[in-house]
Amino acid sequence: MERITEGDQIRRWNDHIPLQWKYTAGVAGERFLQLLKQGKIQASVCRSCNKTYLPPKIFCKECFAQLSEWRDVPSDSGYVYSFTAVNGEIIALVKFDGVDGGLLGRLRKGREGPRIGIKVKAVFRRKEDRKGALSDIEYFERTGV
Amino acid sequence: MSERVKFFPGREIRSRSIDEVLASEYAADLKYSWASGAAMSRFLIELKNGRIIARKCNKCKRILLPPRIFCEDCFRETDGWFYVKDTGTVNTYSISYVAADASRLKEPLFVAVINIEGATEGMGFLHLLGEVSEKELKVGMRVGAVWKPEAERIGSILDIRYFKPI
Amino acid sequence: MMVRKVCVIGAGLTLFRRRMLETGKELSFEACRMALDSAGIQRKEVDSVVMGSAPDAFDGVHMKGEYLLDGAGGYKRPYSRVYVGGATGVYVPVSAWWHVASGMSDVCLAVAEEKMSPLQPHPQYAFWSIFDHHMERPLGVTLLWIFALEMRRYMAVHGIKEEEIAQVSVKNKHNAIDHPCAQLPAEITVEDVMKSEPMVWPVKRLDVSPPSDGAGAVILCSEEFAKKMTKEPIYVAGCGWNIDSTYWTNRDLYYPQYLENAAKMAYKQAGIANPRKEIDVAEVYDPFDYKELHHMEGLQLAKKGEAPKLTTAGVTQRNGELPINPSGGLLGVGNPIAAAGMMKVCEIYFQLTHQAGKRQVKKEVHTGLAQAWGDLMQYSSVFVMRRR
Amino acid sequence: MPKQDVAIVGIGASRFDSITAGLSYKELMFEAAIRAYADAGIDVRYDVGSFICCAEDFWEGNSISDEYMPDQIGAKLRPLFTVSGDGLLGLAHAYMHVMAGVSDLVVVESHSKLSDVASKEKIEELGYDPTFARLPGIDPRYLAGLEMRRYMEESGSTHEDCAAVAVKNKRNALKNPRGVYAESLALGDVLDSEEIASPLTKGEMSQPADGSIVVAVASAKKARKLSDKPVWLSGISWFSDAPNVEEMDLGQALYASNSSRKAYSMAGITKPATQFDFAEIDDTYAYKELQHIESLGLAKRAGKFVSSGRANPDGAMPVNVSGGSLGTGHLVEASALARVYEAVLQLRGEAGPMQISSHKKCVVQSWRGIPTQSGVTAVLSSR
Repeated sequence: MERITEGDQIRRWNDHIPLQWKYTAGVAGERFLQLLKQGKIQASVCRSCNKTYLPPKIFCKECFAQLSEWRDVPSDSGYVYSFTAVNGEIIALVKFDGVDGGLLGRLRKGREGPRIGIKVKAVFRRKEDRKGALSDIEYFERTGV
Repeated sequence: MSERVKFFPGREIRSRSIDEVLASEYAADLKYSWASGAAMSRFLIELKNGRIIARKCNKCKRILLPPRIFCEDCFRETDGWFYVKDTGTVNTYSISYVAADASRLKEPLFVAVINIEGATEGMGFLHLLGEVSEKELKVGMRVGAVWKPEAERIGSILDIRYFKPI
Repeated sequence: MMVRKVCVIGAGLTLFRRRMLETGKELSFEACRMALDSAGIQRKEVDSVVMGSAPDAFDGVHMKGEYLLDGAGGYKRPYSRVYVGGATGVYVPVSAWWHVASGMSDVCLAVAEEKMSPLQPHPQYAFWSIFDHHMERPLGVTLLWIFALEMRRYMAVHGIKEEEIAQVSVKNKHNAIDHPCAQLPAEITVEDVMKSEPMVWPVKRLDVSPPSDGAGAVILCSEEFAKKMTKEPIYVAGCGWNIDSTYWTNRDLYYPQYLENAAKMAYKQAGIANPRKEIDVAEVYDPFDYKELHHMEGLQLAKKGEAPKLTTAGVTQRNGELPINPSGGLLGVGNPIAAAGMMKVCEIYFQLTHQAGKRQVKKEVHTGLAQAWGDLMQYSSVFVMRRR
Repeated sequence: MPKQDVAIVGIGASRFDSITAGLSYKELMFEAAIRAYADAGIDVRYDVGSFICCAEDFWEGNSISDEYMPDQIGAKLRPLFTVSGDGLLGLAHAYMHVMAGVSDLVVVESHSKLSDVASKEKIEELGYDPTFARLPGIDPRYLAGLEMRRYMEESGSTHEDCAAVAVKNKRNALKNPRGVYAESLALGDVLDSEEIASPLTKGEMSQPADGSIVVAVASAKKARKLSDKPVWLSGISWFSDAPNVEEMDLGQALYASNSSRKAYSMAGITKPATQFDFAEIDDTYAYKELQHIESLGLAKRAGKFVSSGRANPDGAMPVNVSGGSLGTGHLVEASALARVYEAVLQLRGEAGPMQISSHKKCVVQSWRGIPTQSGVTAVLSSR
């Protein structure tokens, strides 16, 4: 049986695969991001399944209908579904009342530590700094108590 | 498509309107360090020595190149090492005017599958051809390895600079 | 053991284009929705979903099958992605076939997607990383090289001329004029192909199909279910697949033995003894023009080296005795890798159900075949459908 | 009596290690394959009608990585395909191949050569939706942190309960020759280890390993001819929930509850908590084992269940006697087939120092890892 028995006979081949992509956001994503740039959050709605999608979809994942109805999601109606401290920041999955789905973002540290369920609002970047990307929401912060 | 269908979804983004839609750019430089294993480690070491080595299977009597520790036909371990020559014949060839990213090359590259002498008939590997003109190229022509100087060899398939007609 | 008969009851296809706004999820959704509409069923009737897509490097998402799943209709379903390189598109319905034949599902949605355009600077770049990291990548290898090497070998062994091969491109791009999803339909001549820009000799610009974005889908189901939906179900008659050694430089590239094996597997299941007589129409994988000829031979639709002669004689034209690629093939309709094979499966379904409109072949068709090819010149999948 | 249509008739595993520097991935696969074929007593070049590999391109470092699979498992010029999924999904396809008459003998292979991959976290990041869920500069395992916290909130399991899983599995692995990460730890060692994505600590995360597993699957008729100890695959099913992080139910493993429902119904399992003798299930992260125990119906309050010792090898429902991924290493797509391998050894009574006394029937379950909600459940039994 052929096996390497001496350490200096072992070889490795080192190489890399440099890859670059340019992603479009899609029909629903394009519309969502253009609105986000204006400081608005919109979700798409499937009436027959009573589903509201955020980030929005052009299709209902349940009944597979094409969706064309949209609704505003107030940017101060969020709550923390879960959060984690990672790389010195707090990342939260923020959900909104009556919406399936939610948005991922950074949670600004307050005086008290975060908890599941606390109410939060989206804080947008200055208009001139927005790029039409999820990062146009600079962070979420706690509203009231 | 079906004649019953009149509408076909999909919105083309034309070159002139490419900046009208949002797009995010992302780069990933994925790094790997592949263990060469028993067969390829020895092969690379021998390339550095200026030699090409193969494995033989005592059951089907084939001399396998590139070398592997298994015979894929007999499905058993191969039995030993076997030096083959650094000459061969062109099994097939082509002339490349484009690089891997589809950009045009300044000078075309000549590439060929070379059946190596000493290995079982039809066994060989892909490599470049040099010191040859387009007109001379033909299937079946004999070629030999042009090695890099010993000091420049690192244990790589590129320790052979290219194959040239002999 | 219960091995059930399986039918195809619907098909859908998006446009094939170089660059699209839709995400891969959205393209998949569009194709699935069209297939469901075509079958006249709802997503809730689908028991399982098979997705097919080729390398993750195109879409630019790791585990892209998982990413695509809601668009592909896989939410809250048994869902899986299969991939066999370029052969994937025809492999997806093969996989759906065994979902139904085994009794695991009654209705299975098979969808194939490829979004090649995200990869910069060119989708071709992904192909560098399909090659062996020790032996081939250091040489700066491109996919075009190995096609050119295979084409050259095929020409050398049989004494075939570039002009004979170019006829395939002329025929397929012409056929594609009647395909509403086609990306590169054209009226060209053999001379145009010969004069087009050399890429990797003997491969020239017009010998090659274009990179593309797109998706396609078909619905497979049990015979019982199909009979509820339609009076004339189309049956899956045979499925075959086969892989050759990865050591492609150890094989003689002039003939695809793996395809012969895959075809024989499918023909055995379909009870086809003489494919040349019994197959009425075929969609043969044609990412390059010579591949159509190469594959006709592997499929036993032509003897070794005989496919160019059949092409010259007009046998493979839409009104010919054995129409090959009436859709326009990859050369005319476009080549979003996995979706391209699915386009072929859709075309055979439309031909067998007389829905192909201007593309409908002249002869009466009962049995049709779709084939795709992939990996390092080593894989083929074959899907045979039949009208009762 | 459970269904006896399809059985596992041979298993083989390569060595497992954090680095297998002397072997290429092909050689690792070959090592597992020759052992499996010897175990099954078959000549792969004549007897096997279908081959299935389970792999993902970026873990392999090869685009269209299926092209590199055939030679070293005996599949040259044979029907082989690759499923983008874990080894248990490969087993589900093998089941269908037998039932659809593709072949009466099918081979499934899956492997990990993670020591070849130098950009693991970058690859994990690439798994996320490029527009909405890739967070530059943030460890891609953020999702595991989100999920663990949500799971603890909803289930009442404590961080100590999660850490107890890591302690148990690493201890179990001490008896396993494949126990790459076997250790005798205290709860505090796990809780005080580096925090990766709070509350998740490094000690609660399975660490990468290399290894290949090959499994031979046969029809009932063929199985009885080949083997005195066939292991029946009496139920198997797979299921995917939401692929978008934003829509995921992070509190429970719906893929596990849904796939197990179908697998159990195929196998005639109505009371999983009492009908199984043991379980080999996904424990990529310690809290995942708890979540899976609950979703598979093995216990209602998994935290207490594990902390009180009921999941120990001598407990009421031993879970991951092999040491799981926490003890034997995470083999990416092959982790699930490693669970199958260990379960088959137990069911045959060949688990050596790991052998438990009751070993007739078990559940094996997989999860595809972040950022997915996809998994497979199978029921295996020795009679």
